[in-house]
Amino acid sequence: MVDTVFLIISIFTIFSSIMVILSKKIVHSAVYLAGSLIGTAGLFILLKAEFVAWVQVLVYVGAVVTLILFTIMLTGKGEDEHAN
Amino acid sequence: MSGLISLMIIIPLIGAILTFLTRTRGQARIVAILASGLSLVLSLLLFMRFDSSIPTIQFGESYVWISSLGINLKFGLDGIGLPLVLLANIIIPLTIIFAWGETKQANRFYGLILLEQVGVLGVFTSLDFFVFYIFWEVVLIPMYFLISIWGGPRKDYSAIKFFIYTHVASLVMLLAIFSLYFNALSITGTPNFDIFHLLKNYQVMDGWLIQDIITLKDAIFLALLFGFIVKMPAVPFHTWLPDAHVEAPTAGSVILAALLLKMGGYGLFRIILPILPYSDSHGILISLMAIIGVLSILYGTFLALAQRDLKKMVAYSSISHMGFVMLGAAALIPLSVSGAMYQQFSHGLITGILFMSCGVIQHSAGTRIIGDLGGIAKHMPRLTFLMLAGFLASLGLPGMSGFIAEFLVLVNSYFTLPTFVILALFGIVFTAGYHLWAMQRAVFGTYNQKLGHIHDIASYEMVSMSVLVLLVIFFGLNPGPVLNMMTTNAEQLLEFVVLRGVIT
Amino acid sequence: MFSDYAAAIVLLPVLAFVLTLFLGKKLYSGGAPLPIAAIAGSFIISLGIFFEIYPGGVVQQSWPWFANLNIGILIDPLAVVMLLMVSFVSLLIHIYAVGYMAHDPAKPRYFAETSLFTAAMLAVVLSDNILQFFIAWEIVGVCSFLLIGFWYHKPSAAAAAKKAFLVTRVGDVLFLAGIVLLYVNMSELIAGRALTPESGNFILQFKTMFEAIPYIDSGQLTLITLLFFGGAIGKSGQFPLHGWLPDAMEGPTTVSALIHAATMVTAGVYLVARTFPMFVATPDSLVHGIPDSLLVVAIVGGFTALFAATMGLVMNDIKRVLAYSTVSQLGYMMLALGTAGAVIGAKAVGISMFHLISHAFFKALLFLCAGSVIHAVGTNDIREMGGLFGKMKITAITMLIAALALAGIGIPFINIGTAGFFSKDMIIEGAFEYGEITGGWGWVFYGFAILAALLTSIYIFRLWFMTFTGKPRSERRAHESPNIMTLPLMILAVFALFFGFSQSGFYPYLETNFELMGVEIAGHEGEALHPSAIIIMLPVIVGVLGIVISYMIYHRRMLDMSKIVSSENPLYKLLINRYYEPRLSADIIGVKLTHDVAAQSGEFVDRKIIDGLVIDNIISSTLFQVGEVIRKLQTGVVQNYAAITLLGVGLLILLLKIGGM
Amino acid sequence: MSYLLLLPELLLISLALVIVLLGLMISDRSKNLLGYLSAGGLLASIVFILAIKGEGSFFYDAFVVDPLSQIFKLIFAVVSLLAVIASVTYFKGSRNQDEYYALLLLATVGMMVVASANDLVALFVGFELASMATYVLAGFEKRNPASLEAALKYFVIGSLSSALMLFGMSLVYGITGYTSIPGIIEFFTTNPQAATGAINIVAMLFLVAGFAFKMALVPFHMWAPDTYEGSPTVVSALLAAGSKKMGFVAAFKVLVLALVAMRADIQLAFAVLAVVTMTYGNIVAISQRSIKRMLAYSSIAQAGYISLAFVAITPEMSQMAIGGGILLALGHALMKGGAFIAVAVVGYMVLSDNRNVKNTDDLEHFAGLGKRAPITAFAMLVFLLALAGIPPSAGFIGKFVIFYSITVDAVIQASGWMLFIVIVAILNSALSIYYYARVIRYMYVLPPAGERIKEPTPYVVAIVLALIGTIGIGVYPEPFIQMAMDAAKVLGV
Amino acid sequence: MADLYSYLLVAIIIFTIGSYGIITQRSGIKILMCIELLLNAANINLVAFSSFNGSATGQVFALFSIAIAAAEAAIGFAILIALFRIRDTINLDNINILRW
Repeated sequence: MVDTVFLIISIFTIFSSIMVILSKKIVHSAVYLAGSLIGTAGLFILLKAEFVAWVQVLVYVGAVVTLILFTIMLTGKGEDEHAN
Repeated sequence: MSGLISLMIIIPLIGAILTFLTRTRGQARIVAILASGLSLVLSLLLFMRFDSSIPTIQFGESYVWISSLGINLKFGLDGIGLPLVLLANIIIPLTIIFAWGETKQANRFYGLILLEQVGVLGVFTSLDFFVFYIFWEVVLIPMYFLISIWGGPRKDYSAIKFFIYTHVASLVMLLAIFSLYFNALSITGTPNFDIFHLLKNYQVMDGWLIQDIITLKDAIFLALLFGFIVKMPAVPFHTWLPDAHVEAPTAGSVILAALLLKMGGYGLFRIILPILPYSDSHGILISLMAIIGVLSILYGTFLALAQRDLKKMVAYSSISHMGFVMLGAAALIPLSVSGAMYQQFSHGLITGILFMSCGVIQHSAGTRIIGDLGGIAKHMPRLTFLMLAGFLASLGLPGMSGFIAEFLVLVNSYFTLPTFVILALFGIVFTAGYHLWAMQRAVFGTYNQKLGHIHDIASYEMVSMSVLVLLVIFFGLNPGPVLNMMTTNAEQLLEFVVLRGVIT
Repeated sequence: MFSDYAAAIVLLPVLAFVLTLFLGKKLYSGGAPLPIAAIAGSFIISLGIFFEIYPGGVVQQSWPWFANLNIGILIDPLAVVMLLMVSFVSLLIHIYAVGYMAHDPAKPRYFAETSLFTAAMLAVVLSDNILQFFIAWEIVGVCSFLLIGFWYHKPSAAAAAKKAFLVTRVGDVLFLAGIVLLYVNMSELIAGRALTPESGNFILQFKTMFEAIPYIDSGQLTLITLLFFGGAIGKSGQFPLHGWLPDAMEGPTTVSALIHAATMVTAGVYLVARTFPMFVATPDSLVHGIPDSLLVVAIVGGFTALFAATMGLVMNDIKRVLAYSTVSQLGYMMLALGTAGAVIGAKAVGISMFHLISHAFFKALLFLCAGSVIHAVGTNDIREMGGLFGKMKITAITMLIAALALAGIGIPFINIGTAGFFSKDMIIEGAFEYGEITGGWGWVFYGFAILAALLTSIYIFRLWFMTFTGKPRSERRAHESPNIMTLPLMILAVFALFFGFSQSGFYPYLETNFELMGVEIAGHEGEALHPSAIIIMLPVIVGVLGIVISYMIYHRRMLDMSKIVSSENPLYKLLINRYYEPRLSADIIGVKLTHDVAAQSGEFVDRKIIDGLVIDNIISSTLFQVGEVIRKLQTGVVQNYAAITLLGVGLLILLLKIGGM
Repeated sequence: MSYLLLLPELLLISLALVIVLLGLMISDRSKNLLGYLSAGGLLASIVFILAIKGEGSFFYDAFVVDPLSQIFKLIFAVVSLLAVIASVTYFKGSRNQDEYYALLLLATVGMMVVASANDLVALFVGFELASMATYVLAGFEKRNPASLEAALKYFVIGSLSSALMLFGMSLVYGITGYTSIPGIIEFFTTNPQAATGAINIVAMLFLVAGFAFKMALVPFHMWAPDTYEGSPTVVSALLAAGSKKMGFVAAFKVLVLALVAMRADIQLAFAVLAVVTMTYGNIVAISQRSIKRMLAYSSIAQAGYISLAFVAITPEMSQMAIGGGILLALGHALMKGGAFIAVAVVGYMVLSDNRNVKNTDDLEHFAGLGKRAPITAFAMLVFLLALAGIPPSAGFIGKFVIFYSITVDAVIQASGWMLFIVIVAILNSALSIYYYARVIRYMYVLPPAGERIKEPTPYVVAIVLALIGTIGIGVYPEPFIQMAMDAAKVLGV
Repeated sequence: MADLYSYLLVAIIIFTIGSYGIITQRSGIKILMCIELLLNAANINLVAFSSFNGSATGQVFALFSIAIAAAEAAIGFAILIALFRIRDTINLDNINILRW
């Protein structure tokens, strides 16, 4: 059971991480990063480190990803550039 | 009595600082000449009170400096150091007088010359290896400036080449100092950088630096030797010298040739000879030294023959003359060693005249290329006289100090190094050759009208050159006082050589 | 009394040198009176000493100098006659120079230098040790250098001065090597207690040297003496180091007279005479009964006597002729030491010295006369002279006397003749006896001597006839020289004529020389030879024959010389080009071999290989280029930086894997 | 266990906060006062560091005060002091001075924390505190693209290194179960076989990467030239002279102490790093025309010399070498700090000549500096010579001790490759003269490009302080050698 | 399956991905994201070790690390924005006025 869950979460995390790099649109990257971080939080829960997991979600997903989105917005040309 | 030596070093240092602070040329040179002259007076005082019959250190003084490493400010004089101290104190004031007319940044110029004096005096008097090394390095900086500020067209290249070459050599020497120090430390358990202490403990060192290739003793010996022969300089580490000389201002050249090169020779006597008999392969090392010496004599001579630039020729002649120092030291006969020491002293005086002559010619005629000169004797009779005296002294004319030295070296080296002496004798013929050839083409012959009207030597230049000529003759006729103290020390140095059976 | 002031013999001229040098300009005639007075003083002291010690006395004074060396004075018969000759001739030449140099602006320099020269020469003569001898010998050489180059603005003079110094320097270095070798042998003997010199004697003193002769290894002794002789060859212009002497004629004529005829060039002979006991003591490995070194001396001397005479025949420069004559006569002196020395031992020194001194008189006279002529006509070329007899009677007559002396004219058996007659006769006789004793090839020296005597006579009278007789060959006006110049001529002429009569006192006096120092020289005593009359006559006969030949050719013009004197004639070409010696020594050895080959290749190694290849190319350029390349790694793009950082970690891991984990 | 020992850090932290608060209250004009305030604070903390004797550990042993930490704190405080004094002129009139000084003080505190850290967590926190503050400082000239670019590069490579370091720390933690340094040592000494695992190497190297980033060892140096060049000059001084040493103190603490068992291999790694670093730094420095960039490469080369301290093996020499390393670090802080400030003076001079000059640190502006700004030029001369290792100077003493210990170590072990390293170091030392001398030539040989200027007093004060330190350590090194040796002794090799 | 090594493997994979991203990406924002991934990987390690070693230190460390990473991200993005203002790009390939 734990193994299966671990497998699913890790595959999700790794996939998200890969997609952070591979996504054409930078906003998608940000979303995938959030996914990866959430996946990591899942792993933390599996490791019985619930508090760390919560902090991870709050700080990373709540603050950092927001920050990223904010930056993307401010540097609006970022996406177009990537399309080049 | 104690304290005189440090006073003698400090006075030029203070003088240098004051000189840097002066505003006008007049003040600068007055301060400079006073400071260096005072130092000269002190060294004369030392000279008179010196007892040349005993080989031990006299006027010793010692102050604690870095106690955790066993470093003391230890000074003293014996027959090896005192003549060179005297030489330094003679050359520096004369150089200042010679450069009395310097107009470019005069205060810095004189200040740097005084700093040079500080460094050189420090090297010749310090008995602590660390202090010795510091002075050894300190000497480089004023000379770098003298070359690079007041030098000729390629001064940058030359100055940096001089600096790096000699610095590498000093650093290699530093490695050897480290090993000596550590060796002494591990034997006695107390840290001490005293030169004699370190050299004494060299005797009981052993082990390999690289297994079955080179022993520790030999490696240390070679590293020290390298440090000194680059400074002397000996072939094949000599190429910095002609470049430095060609570009250096006259005062710089004089100091470089008369004093800085002597540091290398001083190292041979102070440091190399005491440990030579204890090195593991002293036979080979002695031959090596002799080969380097003779090679320098011959190679320097031949290159001097090839030169078109008068000053460069003189520079190569220095290499050749310093070869005698090496040869004399390698022969390990008391009188050959003292002859080598005397060669140092004498060459210091003679080369001063030579470089000053080059400087005057450059100054008046605007060129030093032998082919572009010609017949300048017509307009510069006084210079010609002094220059001729210098050239004759340089080619070893008897009656002048150079002959005494070379004679002693040749005669006494023959006991142990006959082949090398015969080779060196060949050099003497060619030495006369290039000197006279240069004189003939540059000074004599028909006057080269392209030079326009040229002035004879200035009075202050003549004063310093004349003094040097007189000294060269004086020490050529009366070598006794200086030579005796050298011999006393040379005999003591070589007691060990005989004891160890290095030579019979 | 005079001997207490022996040092003043040298010091007076030194003082005169210093004073003249610095004050000369302000004094009469460039300060000439100073050296004249000083040298007169030296002469008087020498004379005083001569009378004090004659016969059989020696003055010896010695002071420690440095190490185990000393400076000192040794005035023995050998030295005292030299002293007298040097100071006397020098004095006369100085007086003559007042007139001769009257119009030269650099008079003070001239007199200072000649005065220093005289001092040094006197110092050579009275040295009591070989080192001091060498020192003074070198200073003499320097003065010669300075005086040859007196008119330094003439390139030829400057070149000649250099050549003179360098060529003699070659000899000097050999001499020095000899001293080195001697010193080494001596100190080993002393260290090995084989030799215990009297207390107060120093290692290089002649006395100690002679004491050591029996102990020195014979091979070493030969080597030492030959090296000494090398010095003598250089100084005395013997073959093959003779080339500088004719060139040295670039100096003022007085200089030629003083240095290159009468005094300095004889120093080489004096050196051999001084160390004669050593030469005699060398082993006779080559020819039985003949010491090796003396054999060499004889060969060199004999050959030079003839060799130089051949060149004297064709020279057109009046002074050059005299120069070759000097070389030739010096060869005679050497020949005397070499041949007679082997036969009659110490007496040979007397024979040689006698010729040396008489030569000094007549050769100085010849030069001074030549100077007088040159002074008058303003050229050196005898082809442009002629018919001067009427205009310059004193010069012509004194020169004739000198020429007769050089040719050795006299009347045998009744012993009347010029100085050269007596002195040269003895040498030729010595060579004859040598031939008698050795037989076979030993006669060659006699042949050399006779042949050279013939040539001598020819060339000197060629000179005289071309100069003074016939029609003037140029438009130059000539007049007799002032009294101050003719006076020394006349004094010297007197000596050239009558000095020979002093031989009866001279030989015995000098014979005692080495006995006074306690040195025994074995000679072939007892075998009194009685050469036949023809042998005794022969030198005079060839002398007269030479005069006749010259008279025929150059005065009567009985022979058309134009065929012979042409560049078509290979022999003439060889002679006029001086056997191509100048080209060989200057161009090939001086420039090509040393400067072009040796020096330039050294320069190449230095600049191109050590500096160029190693320092500039390999070290500097490589470093700078590497620097330029690797700084490009710093692309400025941060991703690359990150890549390198990560790569670095990877490399480190690899390194540690290799490093032994 | 006196909390007095924490006074230096506490003082600076509170001062930073006070400055932020004050900055909100006082007018832009009087913000210059904040500089003096910070200088006073730093001076006070230096006094505390020197005056308060004693050792202690705090916060569950995560934070220790011992001679090692004290000497490095001294270095950091001194460098910050120099930077602050110089900043008084450099940022004169800037509206953001309050933030600047606060950040600078915080960066100093961060470095001090690293110096005192006895636990990986504390170490990491200190590192990040200092790093983050300096990221901002590097980009403090917001209008200057170079400054921002410098900050960005510093940030990216810095974060990467932090991540590497953190990863390494996590592995160490995983292997040993400890984050406290004594705990880690104990683990390795009791389980020597554990120390030789492959994972260990990876862990160590990741740690090394993190430290080496700060030390600017090749190949972790890439950011340094760009950042030093682009940052405000005073910040470059802080980075080169101060924060670089943070890497060293961390490395001394962790690598020397914790990895006793695997030192032989780390030693090789460091030997290679040291040699490559010094050679690279020196060779590339030769071709630079920007003085700041040249100083950056010189700084890299110096880091190479200092890291020779890790090469010695025999305990005695190792301790001596580390002492020498500390000594050289101290000397380097002074000389490099001084040199950068001298560059700042030149920048000031150039801008007062002509507002529009872009590259104020170009070599050509140094022409005739000896005439234009004699004090600065002389000081720069001394700094450069000291950097080249010419006696008597701080640079010489440090090199002397390091070279001594490595040479002797090579001799003791008869180790050919160590000797080779020493010789390479020596040749490097000589090579470095080449580019230092070039600057000296510009200053003293070439003709001046303009009038003599009046050197602003704060700059002069900062430079003279550095000068006194540089020469003082050279002339009277005894107490400093003592301090350094005491500090090295703490590591108890 | 879900043992220590699996967690470490995941961490290493994420770390590798992050490293790869830093090297290859051009956008400053993406590079910053990759840095977050790296830190995240380290955190996984810490927590995993903490859990399997049975000591809480790792978790504490992870908490510190998370906080610091967030702060660092804030600074990073601030620098990016400032840079964008004057350079008008966040393509780091173009940010290379400082080089050589």
